[in-house]
Amino acid sequence: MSLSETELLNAYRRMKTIREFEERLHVEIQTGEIPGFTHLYAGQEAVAVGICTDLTDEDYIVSTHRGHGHCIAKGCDVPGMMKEIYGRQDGLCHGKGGSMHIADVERGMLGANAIVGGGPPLAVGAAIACRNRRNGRVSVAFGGDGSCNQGTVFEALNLAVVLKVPAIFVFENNGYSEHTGVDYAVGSHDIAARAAAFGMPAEHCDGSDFFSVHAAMARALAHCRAGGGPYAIEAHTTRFYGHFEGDPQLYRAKDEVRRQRETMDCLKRFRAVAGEHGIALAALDAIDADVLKEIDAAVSAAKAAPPPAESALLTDVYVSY
Amino acid sequence: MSLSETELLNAYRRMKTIREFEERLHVEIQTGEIPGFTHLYAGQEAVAVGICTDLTDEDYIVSTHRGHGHCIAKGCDVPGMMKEIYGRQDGLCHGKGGSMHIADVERGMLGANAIVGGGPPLAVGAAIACRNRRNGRVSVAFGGDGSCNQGTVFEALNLAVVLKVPAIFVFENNGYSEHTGVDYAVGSHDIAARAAAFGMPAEHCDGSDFFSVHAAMARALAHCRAGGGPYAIEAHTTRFYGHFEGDPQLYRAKDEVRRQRETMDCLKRFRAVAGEHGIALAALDAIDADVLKEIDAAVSAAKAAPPPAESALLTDVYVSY
Amino acid sequence: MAQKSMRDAINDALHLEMARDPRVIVLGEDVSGGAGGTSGEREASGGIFGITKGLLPKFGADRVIDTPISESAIIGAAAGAALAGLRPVAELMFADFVGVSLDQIFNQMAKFRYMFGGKTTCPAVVRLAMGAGMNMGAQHSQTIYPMLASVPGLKVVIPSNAYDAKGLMLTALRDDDPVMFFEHKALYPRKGEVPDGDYTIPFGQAALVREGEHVTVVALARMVAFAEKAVDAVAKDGITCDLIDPRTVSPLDADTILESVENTGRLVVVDESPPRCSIAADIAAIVASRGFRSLRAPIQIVTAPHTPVPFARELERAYVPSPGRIEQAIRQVFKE
Amino acid sequence: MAQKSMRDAINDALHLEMARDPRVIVLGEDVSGGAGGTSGEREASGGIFGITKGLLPKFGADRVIDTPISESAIIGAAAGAALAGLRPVAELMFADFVGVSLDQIFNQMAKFRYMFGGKTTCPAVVRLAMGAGMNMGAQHSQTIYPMLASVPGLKVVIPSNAYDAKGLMLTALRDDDPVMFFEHKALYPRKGEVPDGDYTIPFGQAALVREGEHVTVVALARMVAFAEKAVDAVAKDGITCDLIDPRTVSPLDADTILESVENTGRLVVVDESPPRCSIAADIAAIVASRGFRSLRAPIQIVTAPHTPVPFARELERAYVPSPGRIEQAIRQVFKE
Ligand SMILES: Cc1ncc(C[n+]2csc(CCOP(=O)(O)OP(=O)(O)O)c2C)c(N)n1
Ligand SMILES: Cc1ncc(C[n+]2csc(CCOP(=O)(O)OP(=O)(O)O)c2C)c(N)n1
Ligand SMILES: [Mg+2]
Ligand SMILES: [Mg+2]
Repeated sequence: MSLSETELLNAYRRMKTIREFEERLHVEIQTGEIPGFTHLYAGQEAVAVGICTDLTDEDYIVSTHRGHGHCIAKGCDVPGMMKEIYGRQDGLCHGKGGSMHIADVERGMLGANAIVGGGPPLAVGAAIACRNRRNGRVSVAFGGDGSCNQGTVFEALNLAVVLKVPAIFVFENNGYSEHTGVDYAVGSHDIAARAAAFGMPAEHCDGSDFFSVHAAMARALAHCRAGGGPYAIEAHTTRFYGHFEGDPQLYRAKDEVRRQRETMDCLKRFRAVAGEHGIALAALDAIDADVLKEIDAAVSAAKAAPPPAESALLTDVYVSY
Repeated sequence: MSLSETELLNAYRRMKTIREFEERLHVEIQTGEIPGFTHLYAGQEAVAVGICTDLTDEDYIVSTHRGHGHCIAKGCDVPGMMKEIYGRQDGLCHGKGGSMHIADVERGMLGANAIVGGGPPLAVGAAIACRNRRNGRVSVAFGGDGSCNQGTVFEALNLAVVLKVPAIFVFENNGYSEHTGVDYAVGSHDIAARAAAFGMPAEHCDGSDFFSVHAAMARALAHCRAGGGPYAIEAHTTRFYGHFEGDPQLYRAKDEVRRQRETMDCLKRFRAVAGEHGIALAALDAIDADVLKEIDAAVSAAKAAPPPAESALLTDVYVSY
Repeated sequence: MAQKSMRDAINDALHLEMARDPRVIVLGEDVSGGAGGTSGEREASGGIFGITKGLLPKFGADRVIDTPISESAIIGAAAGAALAGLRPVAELMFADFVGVSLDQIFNQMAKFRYMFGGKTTCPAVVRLAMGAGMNMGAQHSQTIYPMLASVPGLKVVIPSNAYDAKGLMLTALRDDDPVMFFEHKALYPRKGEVPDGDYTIPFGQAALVREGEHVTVVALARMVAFAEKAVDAVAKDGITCDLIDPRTVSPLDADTILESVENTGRLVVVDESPPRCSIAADIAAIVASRGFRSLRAPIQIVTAPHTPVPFARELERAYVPSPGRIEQAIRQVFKE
Repeated sequence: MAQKSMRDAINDALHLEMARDPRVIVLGEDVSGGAGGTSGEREASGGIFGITKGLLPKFGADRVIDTPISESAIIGAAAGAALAGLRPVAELMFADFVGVSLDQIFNQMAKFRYMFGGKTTCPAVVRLAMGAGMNMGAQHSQTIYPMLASVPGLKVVIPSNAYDAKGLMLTALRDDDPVMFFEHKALYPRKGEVPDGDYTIPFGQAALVREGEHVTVVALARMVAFAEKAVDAVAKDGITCDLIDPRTVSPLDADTILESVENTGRLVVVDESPPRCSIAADIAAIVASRGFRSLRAPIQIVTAPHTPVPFARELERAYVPSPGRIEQAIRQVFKE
């Protein structure tokens, strides 16, 4: 399924939006104004956007502790996200969720998740809903290379095969689970092959290349929509920052990130092939400028926004009680 | 590793003991004297005994809800087991455990387990102890075809590979998980292959054939003792009775068990090849007679044994409190 | 009215609501049974306790879903399906299996609405068969509900009889919050009058099972019938009791308990759980803080001991609070 | 004596005991950190909170074991290793992860000894970092200990300061029962006097943090320092309090609490958990049943509300019981 110029520009815009969102958070976090701890998605943008480009609001995704990219790729309101991360009344979750719990059910975004492995079972449930509705929609579970060792994830893989539901498991292999390398923690050294052994098609893709991810996702979507059951994608990628902000990254070779910023930057790689896809670099430059302004505005708005009223502590625990 | 005549006779004796233990329980349960519910191992004896024949008291096993066979194969005291199942003071667990919690740590038998999937993580822990002692001992986790869909089991498989510990995962595929067929519940239809994808050698064996199981276990032991890390064995077998006593087995074809009792009875199959291994049938007949007497005696003793004193309710919750 | 077992009463409620609301689905291990079997019988059990019998033939495999042994995925799938607009009923088979699924219950379904700022609902029901009395041993006999009652965001329902079970289940199925529905295994065969039709019992409304003047007795699930025996026994000596069955412990109808204690001045709380951080302790604490001035005697707490559930008949019998122990507690509190 | 943070105090205890007893092993995610990394640094973190720092270089990879994210397997491996004669310390990183490992805690390690008729021990320690106050959101801020205190077979330790943490950890490491060791994240950096050498603090012995006449205040973990503030504030108005820190809640030193209430007649229980089935409720229930005659006023229970832990600074601050709320409760109970 090849994309139109508008679609490609939109995809680039989303990747750039994620990047700037995260780069800016990296700076703003130093000011101490942002509560809690934050996991930045910078470096992995092509995965979120490659996966979500062909999804609609009726398709579902479940996300992780490193969820900003997935949210933006799925169409969540960016200023609302920023306010949420600042813990503001008007944040997407009214300040009750924070970075690790952003959700937007109307956009089919069923929540970031601070429990590693918490999401994939949820995605299978949403996939049951899709299957039963027979509307061709799918449910995507994002997860990291570390998450894929959690029992809940294996259960979800098997259950999705047994129920033959349209669930797509996306494993973002960024090389690390906190401070531990993937080749230590994943005994088989091959996440996709392990998923395949559960009885579903699984493939590797280049997570720094939007086109590689998008092509894999197109195959996954076709498989799911044909009623073939679940599909798995392992996207090889990297994170440009530490596990969370403040991580000194002693486990990482000194110049690793610098090198990766050169060779594995999905924005640079998109630009490198933009011409082949009929995209003028000037159009991308314009997007870059736009996005910078948007993020600036989002940060300013978040800083100026009021915190939740103390009374909000007690509301929305239940619908009724 | 070929076995001596004595070893073979011992193996047969253990299989026969398990069979008679279970056949007799099947009868005694009808009397209502045995508390709780009981899962019989009859039909699967070659697995327990094939696996445990070369193990010592310093090797560990963890078992399941269907644990009588594993206990007997590992050398637990048979009259003590029978008393435990009757809930008697002198039972192996003083009547506090029952059928699903028989344990004998001195025999390296770390417990039956009423939680499906509860055992394999424990086995990895015992395997860490073996690895650290560098004494060539191993830790075996028994589990059913149904258990292998539990997240805890997958976690244990991966962790054993990562830590390269001498853990042997034995999956007894008896075709059913309660009332559900294995080909429904295991999406990949191949438990061994799924284990292999975790990064360990895995093989299938004929769970009705003592020699097939024993040979697979010999390869597993050699692998573990050479420091190769974990190993998995899927043993194809059947259970001659329902999931638990009282199960009407509506999910099973009418004559399935009758046919399997003809073709998949490990005792018959052992007898059929006994000659090739230099074993006289008369020797087996003598064992049969012996075992019957032993089980008779165990049942009589259990029936006559006193229940625990009520004060035992409060003891052994803690070592000290 | 028809006499029905609690088993059939719950089954009734599931049938009624699945017919009424196409969003209701049921999932769990062997909820129909027979998938992948060799007999061709597609409903081979209808649940290990028969609670979901007849649902598969009536509502089909899209809505009555047999699963592998994967409790985290079962509960998680229910939670995810609920977020996606369905109304799932997940069966945990034994409440003890909360151990292999707790995260999806307490970190996921319980917290979505709050974490997401009130922007979603998670209308899932989890059914948990609980309780001692059948010699099922330490890992198949627990009550567990204190753990879940402690979790903000969950509702916790604990019926004591067939009539309530049906009405509470219909309420649960129509409730927009996640509901933990505890079914005491020993009560499944117990019969009571149960209308065939549709009726609901609101959450947070205790039932006054007996009315009296001298002592307030609060009991749950199987303990209600035991407490009835005790209350009837002491009545012969002129000691009369309010016997209150909270029916749901989250929300808890504290007002009914407090009002009763205002009249009686004396409280006995009966609970099959071990004592620590139990519902019994919880209710005692509420009364000791909000109803202290009414109290005229020490609160009597009758629970199982602080031990796992033992296997042997004699030990399990001693473990479960008995009518005799309840009676003794009533007499004691009355004397003081 | 040296001033040490609670973080260093616990680290001290682990160092001492691992040197003394070769059976002690440590396992968990990133307990050393750096396995499979590209820097060649084998100890890249020493635990996400630094509690296990320096253990890998000193005791080697056989005994300091980094694991994948597999909490059930981590806790299960600890339980199995304990059955097999080791003395493992498993790190759960965040107490909230009890959700993905509860079975191995409450159905396995807690019950082995009882189920097996007293024939085995399971000397495992599980370390759980808990508590709100760092804006970590609903799934990384819970206290959880009520759930585990309700489980017969577990011991539950909740230190409030560096000195106690070290002494209690050494006791835990030498105890033959499974011990749940809760470490409040907000207390990690807090310093106190901590001897370098070996000392132990017995389980089931509360500490009397302040002595007074008018009110008994019981508080745990981070709430102890908050309660100290409150107690000191009311002291200015002549209201003096016994401030009791139970230090372990299973076993619980009920006697010390009951004796104090005998003198004061007034009880305030402070707990960072939500109220339902909490330790606060548990202690209130014990006093309302066994110490009722001493009580002269309603028990005041100060807890977090029945809500998940919110994210925003303002909301989380309102969630956690404050010195001000504790002070108010003391004044209230004193008035009545
Ligand atoms: C159940 C659980 N265990 C552990 C953690 C702590 N933790 C948070 S993120 C993380 C690493 C996740 O690695 P990966 O899945 O590769 O995602 P990445 O951080 O690389 O995006 C860990 C261990 C958690 N949040 N939940
Ligand atoms: C965690 C958990 N889930 C479900 C059960 C109920 N249960 C007991 S045995 C069983 C089937 C197990 O099947 P399998 O592993 O194939 O063993 P088999 O019974 O065939 O020996 C089930 C579902 C349980 N005991 N524990
Ligand atoms: Mg990663
Ligand atoms: Mg089976």
